[in-house]
Amino acid sequence: MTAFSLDITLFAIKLALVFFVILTLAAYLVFAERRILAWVQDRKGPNRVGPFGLLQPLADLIKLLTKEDVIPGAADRWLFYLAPAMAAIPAILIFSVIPFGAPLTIFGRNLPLVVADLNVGLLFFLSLSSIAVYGVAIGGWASNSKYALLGGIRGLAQLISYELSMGLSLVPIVMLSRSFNMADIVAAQATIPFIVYQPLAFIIFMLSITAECKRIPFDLPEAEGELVAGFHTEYSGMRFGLFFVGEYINIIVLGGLAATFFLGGWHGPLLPPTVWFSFKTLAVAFFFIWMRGTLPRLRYDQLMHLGWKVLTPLALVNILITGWWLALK
Amino acid sequence: MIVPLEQILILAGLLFFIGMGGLLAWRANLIMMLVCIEIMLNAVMLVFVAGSAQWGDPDGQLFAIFIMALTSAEVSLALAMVVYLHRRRKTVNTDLFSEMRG
Amino acid sequence: MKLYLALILLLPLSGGLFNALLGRLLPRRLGEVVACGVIWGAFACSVLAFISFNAPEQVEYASWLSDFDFKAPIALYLDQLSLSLTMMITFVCGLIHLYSVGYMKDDASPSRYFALLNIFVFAMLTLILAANLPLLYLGWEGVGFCSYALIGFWYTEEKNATAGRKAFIVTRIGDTALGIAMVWMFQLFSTTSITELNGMGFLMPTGVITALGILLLIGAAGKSAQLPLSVWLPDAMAGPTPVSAQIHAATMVTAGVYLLIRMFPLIGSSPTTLAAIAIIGAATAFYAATCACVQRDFKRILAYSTISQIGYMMLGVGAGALTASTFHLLTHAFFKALLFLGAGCVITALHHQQDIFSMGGLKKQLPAVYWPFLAGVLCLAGFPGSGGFFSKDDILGAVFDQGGTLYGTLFAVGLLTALLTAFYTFRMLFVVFHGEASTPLNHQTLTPDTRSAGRVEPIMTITLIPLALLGLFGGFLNLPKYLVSHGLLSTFVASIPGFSALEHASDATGISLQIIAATTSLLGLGLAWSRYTGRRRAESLQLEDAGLHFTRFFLNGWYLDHLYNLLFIHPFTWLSRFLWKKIDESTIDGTLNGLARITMRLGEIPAGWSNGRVATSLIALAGGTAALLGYAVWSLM
Amino acid sequence: MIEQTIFYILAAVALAGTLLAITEKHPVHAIMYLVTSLFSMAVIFYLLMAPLVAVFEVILYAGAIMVLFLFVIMMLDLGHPEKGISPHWKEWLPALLLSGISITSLAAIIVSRHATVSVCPAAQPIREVARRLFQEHGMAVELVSLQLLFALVGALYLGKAPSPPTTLPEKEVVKSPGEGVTL
Amino acid sequence: MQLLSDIQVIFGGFRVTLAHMLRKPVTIQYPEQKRVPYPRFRARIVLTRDPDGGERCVACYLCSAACPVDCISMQSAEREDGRRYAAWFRINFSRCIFCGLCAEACPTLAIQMTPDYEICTRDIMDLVYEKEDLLIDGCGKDASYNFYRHAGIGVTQTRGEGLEETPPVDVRALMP
Repeated sequence: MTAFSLDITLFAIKLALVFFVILTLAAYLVFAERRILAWVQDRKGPNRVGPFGLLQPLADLIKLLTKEDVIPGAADRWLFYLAPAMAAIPAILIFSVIPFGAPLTIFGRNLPLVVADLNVGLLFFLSLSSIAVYGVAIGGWASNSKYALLGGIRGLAQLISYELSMGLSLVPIVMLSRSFNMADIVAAQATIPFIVYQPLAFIIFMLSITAECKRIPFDLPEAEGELVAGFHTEYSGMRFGLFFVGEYINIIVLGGLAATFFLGGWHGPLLPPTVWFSFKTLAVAFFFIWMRGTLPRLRYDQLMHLGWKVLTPLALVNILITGWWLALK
Repeated sequence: MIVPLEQILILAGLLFFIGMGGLLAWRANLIMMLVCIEIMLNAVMLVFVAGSAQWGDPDGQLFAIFIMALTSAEVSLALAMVVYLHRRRKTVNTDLFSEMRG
Repeated sequence: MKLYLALILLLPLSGGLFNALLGRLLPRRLGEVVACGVIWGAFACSVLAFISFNAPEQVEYASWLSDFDFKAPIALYLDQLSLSLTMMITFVCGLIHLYSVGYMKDDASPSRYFALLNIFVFAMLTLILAANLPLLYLGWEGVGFCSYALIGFWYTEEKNATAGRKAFIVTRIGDTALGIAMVWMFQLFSTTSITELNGMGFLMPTGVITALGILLLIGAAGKSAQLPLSVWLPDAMAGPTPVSAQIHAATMVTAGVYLLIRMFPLIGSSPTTLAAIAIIGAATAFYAATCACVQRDFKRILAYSTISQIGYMMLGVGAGALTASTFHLLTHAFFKALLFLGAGCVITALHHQQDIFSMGGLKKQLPAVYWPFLAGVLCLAGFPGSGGFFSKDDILGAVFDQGGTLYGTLFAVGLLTALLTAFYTFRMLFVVFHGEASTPLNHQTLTPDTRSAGRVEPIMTITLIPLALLGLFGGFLNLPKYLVSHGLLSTFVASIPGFSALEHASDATGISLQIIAATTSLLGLGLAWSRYTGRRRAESLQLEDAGLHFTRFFLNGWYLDHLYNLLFIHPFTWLSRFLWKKIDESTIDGTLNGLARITMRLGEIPAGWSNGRVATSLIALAGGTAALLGYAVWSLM
Repeated sequence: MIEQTIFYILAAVALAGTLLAITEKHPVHAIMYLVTSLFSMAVIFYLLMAPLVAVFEVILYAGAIMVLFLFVIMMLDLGHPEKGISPHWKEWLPALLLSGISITSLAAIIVSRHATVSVCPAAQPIREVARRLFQEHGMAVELVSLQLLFALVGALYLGKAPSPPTTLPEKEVVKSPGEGVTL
Repeated sequence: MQLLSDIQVIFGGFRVTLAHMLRKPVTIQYPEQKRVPYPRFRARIVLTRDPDGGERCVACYLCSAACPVDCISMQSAEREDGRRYAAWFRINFSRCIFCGLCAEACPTLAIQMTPDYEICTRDIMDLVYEKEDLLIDGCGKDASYNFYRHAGIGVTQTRGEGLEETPPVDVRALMP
């Protein structure tokens, strides 16, 4: 086997593995969320299908696949088909720039544990997360229903607002690590994770990504109390499933990003790097679920107020302070 | 350079004049006019980036970035104006807004 | 050293930003602690800088403005002068901040107050530590802005807001002169660094140096409230008392003196400039002292005394006695802060009563204020042995040493001023603190919750004590030559160019001058004693309360405000009206209207094209593009 | 070789997307076509060794500007081709004519020139781009930021909802502060 | 001040949910683990018998009238001795809401509610209970109660034989 074809094979295996793990994790995150929410509410949660209910995601999948695919008569057909994919695909793509372990050496070949080692990895993440808006907006618009439209508009405004504070909260990270490359950012945290230097940026980032993946307390686009199900009201079956699984992929990916940017990536003592990375990612995901079990939903003006008048100025001040600090050093 | 500069320039020219044609044709709809202006600006950016790659000078990229920043300012203002005009007259047909004729 | 200097500046700035951004959301106490803490932190840093200081040093942090050959980096310069001033400012301002905690206890917006106060300190420190003129100017303007905002702090009252605006506008006149001087200097020497400029004075003819010196003097006069730009300072009393203390003692008004001292090696080579500085200084000192003698507002007396003392410092600079000026600047900072803070205590105790004729007999009611205040009064009056005595006498001695008719006259004026100073200072003390409590204090005691004269926060009186000690024993900083061979301050600053230029006269002259000064001071005390204590007190007070004709002249500051009104504002309004009615409306507009009519006729010809439709313009644009390109192709073939 | 092929494919996609965008009657569809075109432009930028511009093209153009268009269309409910005025075929004629002339002339000019030497310069690192941007064009950055500020203020002013009529009872007219559009 | 207390409140919320997360769930795994209802639980309706083994129901229609969802229907009949009974008695449990108003209304304590709550079925027609499905061999909650023993004058007993009934008084014997 030539070196080139070996590289290709290894890459393909890596890709397949990442795909499999991400999708499985997303499915099980749904399950985990249901279980943890149940615990918060003193319930047990789904525990019937398989041991401890572990096969529940499979059952859900089968249910979604076999459901009738309803398309509203007045819907804009092509956009209606397109929207779920546009919600889910960017989320998966973001993962391609996250390094999830220390580089391996297999058959004498160096194998970095990241799908694509872009030198503008951080910006790639920002660009893809800004694309994710389309899923919400188009989904809401194409349904041709007032609830969906309102959800879509809300989602649009919310996502582009919080994009800003998210990007700004990452600027200190770039300043500290002096690189847009994810691997460099992780390498810069070999000894001390950035959360120690940048607690404020971490808080802003966490709030912003919560708003980015439209979760409580920022779930205005799908606020079921007001808008039925928001932008995906009219979706059913596997199209709905795509939206749904997209949201959970998003949680995993953003958890991975929080781990990469602030919690030291795959660095950690004793345990193997990949285990550390998944531990940190799942810890963030757990925190999301915990937050959903705890906080009430914000009002729309509070949401905008928080984004524009609190988080964005705070992030700017944080950048200034970091600049000062770096200049003094 | 992956392809000769002329080919990129021709692509940019095509994009630019498609945008211009659209601008002329869609003169009744303000939103589409703005969209066409975006197309034209994109073509200009392509020229800048191509020049930057041709001569190995980052200034072209910088101008492309400046164009983007200016465009975002222009679009935000223009769309605010669209909202304003729509609120006043319930239409976005530019031909109906001609009170300022000489 | 780099770190200490950066912290000295950044701590107050971050404190100010903290209070400005988060102050309203956090507990009041936290904001106060942060505001005071950063100033004391800056003081600690300056002490550390003092300990590790061995030679003047310039540190550069970042580039700020740089274009072609113009460069103004963010660079700080630390020498003995800026170091001693930095220590004084951070210390005095730290005390003022602590005092403010008590004084502003019941104010509704403490975060705005403390944010501005912190930024004020930051701006002043920038001014002091700047290594180049643009950065100095930044601090200069920052000081101006903060003083504007703080003087008009209680802006809901029209009077206060007007006072703030007045301070801002009057100081702008000086700032303009400074700006012109700065640009001119860059044009002449193509550098903005202060040290470089100071070494380049010999390159230019004396006339240019004189002009530069005069411009700088105008700038300094604006900021330091010297004649003729002194009118803003008495009105600046509208702000809270700690702000007045900060403006008068530590920060703003000394900026002008500092500027002149800093640029002395450049401008000192022109005797004309020096004479101008000395004359302005002496005239201001005398003018303000006369005004202070008849004022009846507690804070206005102190304000005029500040103008007067700054005049002394200017006089010292004019006489080339930089060490003496710096010395007086330092002692003045201590005792003036003390006096203002003491006055603030009195005013608080009397529920914001500022008229001294409504006070009296406070000695028994407020002993914790009286004794430190007495120390301040002794210093201000130049009572023998106090800090103010030595520093003021240093200046007078230096003026006397210059000799000649001009400086001889100035010395006489200075001496007369010293007499007046002693008089009005003790007048203030006796009227406020001595006498019987039966003088119209009654209406304050009406409030049931106050036993006698209201309560003063302990933190306010405690802060007076260190200041009183420093004021009283400040003389040890630089004892005269006949007592010790080298004063501490003289030795410390001796290596700065310009400071050691002066050779003092003999010890005998020095001692005799001291004796004269002491006599003057005691004479003033005696005058005040005979007039405002004992039997004649009631009589004098009644007389002054009624208002004599000649006192009204002094009371209104020699009608300087009216003079400005007459000289500038009336002609300006008249000229504006003339230009508006006659020139603009009839001449220019008439011509323009005629032109416009013609243009309109002409314009109607192609008007059909501009039908206001966007599409038409677009078609024209695209058509033009196509035509241009087509022409290019045609010419190619 | 591969890159060249990719470039031609991308150019074709960009052209097709743009053409469809301007001929589409439906604004939302037009914007989706344009976003496709912008994506291929972004990849072209990436191939031209300008990763920063490529990424900003996606973040700013596709992610912010086009989203803003979408937002306005959705909010003002302009997405009805049957209501909106789409151009009559006669209106395409002058556009086609003028664009045609221009394109042909431009192509003629470009082709008639001698082919420039196709050098292959090294890619500029982002650090270098940033250094150029902030050190040599600092003033331009300041100007652009000022312009953005003005645009912000202007948009805020224009977008401000007109003050509600006074006849409404007070509870109904309470609007969330600082928000132009109540959703 | 506001900010600090807000933060404190939010963290308080997180603390509470974490505490609940670690608490034992209160869920009952139903089909395997049955809940024991209280004796007076209001579930399936039954018709009881009096202590003598006779039907208590006298087909008075009061339950039918009281039923808010009209799920009770019957046909009254009369034995030769005048005692009334229901010829047929039907409760449609697919409509019943277990409100208990019928049991409240019943004067003879015939209709009663039991804790038997598991009445699921695949065929909805199985939920229509006839009299034979409803009637149980027992007295239910008030075991000793027999309506006719109290009120059955002329039907099951003659005057003066009823419980808590004083014998009739001959008014003519009351003459002074």
